[in-house]
Amino acid sequence: MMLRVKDLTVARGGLPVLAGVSFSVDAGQAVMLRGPNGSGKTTLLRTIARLQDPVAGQIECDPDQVAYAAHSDGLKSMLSARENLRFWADVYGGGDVEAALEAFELSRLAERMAAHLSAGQRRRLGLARLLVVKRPIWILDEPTVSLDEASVALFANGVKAHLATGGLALIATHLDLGFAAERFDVSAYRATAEAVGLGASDEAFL
Amino acid sequence: MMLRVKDLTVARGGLPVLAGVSFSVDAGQAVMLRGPNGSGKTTLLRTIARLQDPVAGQIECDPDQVAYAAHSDGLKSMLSARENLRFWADVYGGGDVEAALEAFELSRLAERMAAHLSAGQRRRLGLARLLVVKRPIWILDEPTVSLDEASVALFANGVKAHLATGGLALIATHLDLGFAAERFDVSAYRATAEAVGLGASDEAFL
Amino acid sequence: MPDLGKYAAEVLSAYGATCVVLCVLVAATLWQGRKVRAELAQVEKNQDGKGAQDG
Amino acid sequence: MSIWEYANPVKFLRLSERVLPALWVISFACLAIGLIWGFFFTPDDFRQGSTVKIIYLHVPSALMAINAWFMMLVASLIWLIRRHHVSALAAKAAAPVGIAMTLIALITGAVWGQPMWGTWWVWDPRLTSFLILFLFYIGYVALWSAVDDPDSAADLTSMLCIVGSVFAVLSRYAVNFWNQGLHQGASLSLDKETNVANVFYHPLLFSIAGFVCLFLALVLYRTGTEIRRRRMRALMAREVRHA
Amino acid sequence: MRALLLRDLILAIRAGGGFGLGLAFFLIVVVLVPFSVGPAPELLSRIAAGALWLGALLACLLSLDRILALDWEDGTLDLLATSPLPLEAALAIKALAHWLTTALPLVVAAPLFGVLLNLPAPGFFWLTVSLLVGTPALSIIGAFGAALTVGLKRGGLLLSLLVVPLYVPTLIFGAEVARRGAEGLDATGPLAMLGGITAGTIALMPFASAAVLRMALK
Amino acid sequence: MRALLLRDLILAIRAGGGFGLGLAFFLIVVVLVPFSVGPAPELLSRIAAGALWLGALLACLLSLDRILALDWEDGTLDLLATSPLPLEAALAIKALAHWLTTALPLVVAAPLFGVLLNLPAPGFFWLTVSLLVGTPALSIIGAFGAALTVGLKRGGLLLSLLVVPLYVPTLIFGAEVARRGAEGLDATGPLAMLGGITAGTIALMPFASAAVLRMALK
Ligand code: HEM
Ligand SMILES: Nc1ncnc2c1ncn2[C@@H]1O[C@H](COP(=O)(O)OP(=O)(O)OP(=O)(O)O)[C@@H](O)[C@H]1O
Ligand SMILES: Nc1ncnc2c1ncn2[C@@H]1O[C@H](COP(=O)(O)OP(=O)(O)OP(=O)(O)O)[C@@H](O)[C@H]1O
Ligand SMILES: [Mg+2]
Ligand SMILES: [Mg+2]
Repeated sequence: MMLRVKDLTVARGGLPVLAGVSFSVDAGQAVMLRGPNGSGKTTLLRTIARLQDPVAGQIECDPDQVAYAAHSDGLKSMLSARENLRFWADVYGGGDVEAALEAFELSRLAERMAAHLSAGQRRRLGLARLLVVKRPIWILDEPTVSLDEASVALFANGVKAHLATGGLALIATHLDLGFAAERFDVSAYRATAEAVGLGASDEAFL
Repeated sequence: MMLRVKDLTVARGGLPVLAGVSFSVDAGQAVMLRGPNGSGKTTLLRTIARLQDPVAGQIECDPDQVAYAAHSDGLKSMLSARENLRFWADVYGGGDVEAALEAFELSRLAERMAAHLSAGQRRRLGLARLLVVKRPIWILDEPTVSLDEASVALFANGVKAHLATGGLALIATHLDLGFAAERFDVSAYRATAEAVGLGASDEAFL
Repeated sequence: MPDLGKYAAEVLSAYGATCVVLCVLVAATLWQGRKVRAELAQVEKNQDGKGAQDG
Repeated sequence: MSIWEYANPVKFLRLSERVLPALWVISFACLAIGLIWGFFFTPDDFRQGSTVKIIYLHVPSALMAINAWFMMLVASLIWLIRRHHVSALAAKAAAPVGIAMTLIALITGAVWGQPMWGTWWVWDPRLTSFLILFLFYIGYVALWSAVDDPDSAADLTSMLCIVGSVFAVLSRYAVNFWNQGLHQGASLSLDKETNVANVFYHPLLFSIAGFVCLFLALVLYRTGTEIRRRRMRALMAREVRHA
Repeated sequence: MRALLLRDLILAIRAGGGFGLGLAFFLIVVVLVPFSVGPAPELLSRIAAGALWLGALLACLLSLDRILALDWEDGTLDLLATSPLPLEAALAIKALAHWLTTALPLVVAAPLFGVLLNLPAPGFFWLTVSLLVGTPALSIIGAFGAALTVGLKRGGLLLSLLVVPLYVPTLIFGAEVARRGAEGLDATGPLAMLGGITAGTIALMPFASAAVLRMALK
Repeated sequence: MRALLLRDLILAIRAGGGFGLGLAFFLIVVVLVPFSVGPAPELLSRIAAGALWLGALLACLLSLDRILALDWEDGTLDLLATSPLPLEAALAIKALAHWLTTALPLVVAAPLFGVLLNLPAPGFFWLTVSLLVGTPALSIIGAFGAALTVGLKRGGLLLSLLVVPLYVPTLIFGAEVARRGAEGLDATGPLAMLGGITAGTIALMPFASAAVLRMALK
């Protein structure tokens, strides 16, 4: 179980954003993706989760092992917290909904509709989804946005437990998540003018 | 120019969340609203901005002096950054769009459609709106979500400049914003079961 | 039973349909009322229990 | 003591608890008398034959369908002006009853139309405006169920009811204008009524009284249900928040 | 005020949702009519005026949620409500923008599509006039409906349901004008009524809509 | 798979957008037809079958964006695409849910509404049969259109525009069946064609839709 990225070039809106990115994450390891706003973290994560194609380079990881969590949580406002989790548990086959609610201190809110949760409560519910899908590779885009300190600690515990069971995590964030992890700064890989020649779809016109 | 709140009770979904909140913010002062997720910061700010009615208590501040910025930035994806700002400048009468773009380092991105900005760039554009509306009272709900450190510093400078010209700011946040400000913790005012008798619309049924 | 003549079908179906609609309405009303009453009693009991524990 | 006392849910529940049993009894009694008398003991009309018996269902339900809307209008105004919760909930409770009444009027009218006019349905002004009323009812109920905050649901539906009433009246005139001369006097209903007054009149009165009481009973009972539902919501919200 | 109007117009054009699509939907309905009722020319020419009015009304109806839904989703509406612009004015302008981008093109196109349905010759003038006088009422009433359903998830169809009964008087008089016109009868009576409805709604509805919107934003 | 179907059904019922509203829109169109073409019963009975098919088609059309739009907006679609459920199956199920919540009620209600438009007696049976056979094709084709326009802001009208040409064959044969049936002619020929179209789309469209959706999510 590992995630390896080699010489990856990713594009957004037809133009490469990052070029020549290589790194790997082993089982039990977490890597923080760092970089200023607009540097291409989201684009990189979407590419690794196979939501878009890379321009060049390889991604070695089984797409069936990946759980991706973006900024929007995929919650249905009209379903209760528990129903939301149950749905994802069913789609991914199994997963303990009650334990996930417990882990993010949502048991008390389990019957409330997602529309009636505060920003941070919604976010916690989105993270609880990761626990029910039971995938070893977590790819997370700014997971702790609008969480208070206690909730960030809950999240950190969740990640640590995940790593302890042999999972791995790749997390884009600007914040300190309260646990030790390797950092990987994407700003070093900003695609330069030359890199544009690498095959993004605009290339033919340049 | 000041904002004074006396004995305020605010409700969400028909039930009081905070009761008996009193504080005041003077010209040139910034106050940070603190409190765990779901404690009622958003509700309080919306009430002060007159987007919802208070259950009890007074809010002393001229609604025509208030600029409110919520989590959603009110940006139109299909308009460029500059067009978005120009619209708000026109609605509020005047305001220097170029200066605002400059202040949040968006000049380079001015022609780009808001849909094609990264999460942090969008957020910066949302904050730049505050500079063009030229209102002395800023009411901000988690303004620095998804901003990197450099952008947080830009924001801090913006707030300081605003305070220096006699403005005031009330900011709900979980993060450290990099400038000294008084803190106000709402968790002390959590509405208790007794406070429910104060006139929220559920009261009649309890 | 009165002799309804050639319009028997019409008259009877009008009465029948009305009866059905009214019965459904009354039944649904009573059923919902019962259900809500029971649920409310349950909720109230829970809260009383909690209140006692809290002291 | 003012009538607004009963805007208090608890007082209202207590009152309705006392009144309801009598109301149920009266309404079923009146309905039974009116309908049995009408159905078994009135002669056939010389032109309409036995179909005239439909009048005991059709006219009361049509009356109640309109009156239910009127009641909702008044309750909406009270809610908007005085913000008494019970009146908003009463409007909510009345709507489904109004729908049922409209439905009965439409069905019995259609069944009656087949032998009388040779067709189930014509776009006669009265029938048409009834269909529009039906649409208003559906929209009103749909709006109630689409908004989940009870207070704003009450606000929005009240405004819909008021604006809708204005447009309902407008449509009534529009429809009259529209079908003028195109439709040959289908409403033999009116002169029939005056012609055969007495034999049919008395059972009809009972039937109307029965429908009125049934309507009141249903609305009172349903309002009670809505109040309890609202109370349950309030309790649960409090429990979650203060647990 | 000008800023809001301009922005709404730009958005309608740029988002590809404005001019073109309402018109396209109108065309769709007009084209589908012969497929569904059959191609007999004499039948088509009898229902032409009505079908065109119905098509225009549906095209308006379906673009109503653009009036407010987008602005609500991205938070613009909250910000507008706290801005110096009175909500009544904002709603009137938004209805105007809707009329300019959706209804006006329909009015212009209706005579063209009339050809497709064998509209009788005198009908063209009256159809255009009736649409010109009637469609502003559709936009204004639509803004009311949009305010009622703002913030409801997938309010789209609910919006139609709520608005259609309100559209009935306008449709009746509008179609009546067009139909009488097409048959060569006098159509000034219903036209006056139509004008009255439009004037009344323009004068009163923005206030109702603003009141409703304030409630909905609570 | 069952989880997805169930969830979609629950959402359709709970969000108030399901059963009721498609039906209500159908009723609306049916009611508006006489207002626009006039109340003459003999004219109405000639266009009844066509108007009913058109109404059902429009009601389907307008609820199409519910198939995917909501799931896209809140990110569910991204997550579904990275889930173990094949996208083809997910789309087929979503089309099925759409048919169950929108089209099936229309089929049931169509004969009732036929009464309002003076549909001739033999038409009732054929109308129901033609709708029963034809509407699954509408849902499946609609899912394709929804996949094409997913993620486009206010894709609603664009969606209609793209889907309508694809609906034309279904409408032609469906309305033909109902019309012939109403006139007492033999309708088995077009019915067979209609069945063929439906079977073909069910077999092939989910693959096209899934391919399109994968591209759209890029
Ligand atoms: C679907 C078809 C019909 C509908 C929707 C309908 C609707 C109505 C309505 C709304 C009223 C009450 C008017 C008022 O009180 O102001 C009414 C009254 C009445 N209808 Fe009908 N009607 C239908 C068919 C018929 C038919 C076929 C007949 C008999 C031939 C009929 C006979 C009457 C009579 C006798 C009254 C009482 C008249 C009065 O007291 O003013 N209706 N109908
Ligand atoms: N459609 C587009 N066309 C052109 N450029 C685009 C388009 N979409 C995004 N970009 C640009 O691509 C870059 C990378 O965006 P991305 O969302 O990956 O950044 P990010 O690292 O996630 O930033 P943040 O921390 O702000 O979320 C940004 O500079 C953005 O402006
Ligand atoms: N419609 C509703 N019905 C009942 N409770 C609600 C409703 N909407 C919100 N709440 C509750 O009200 C409380 C206050 O929410 P609010 O959004 O003000 O919190 P917050 O302090 O802004 O939290 P966060 O830091 O997570 O944004 C929360 O506990 C939330 O669950
Ligand atoms: Mg990002
Ligand atoms: Mg908040």
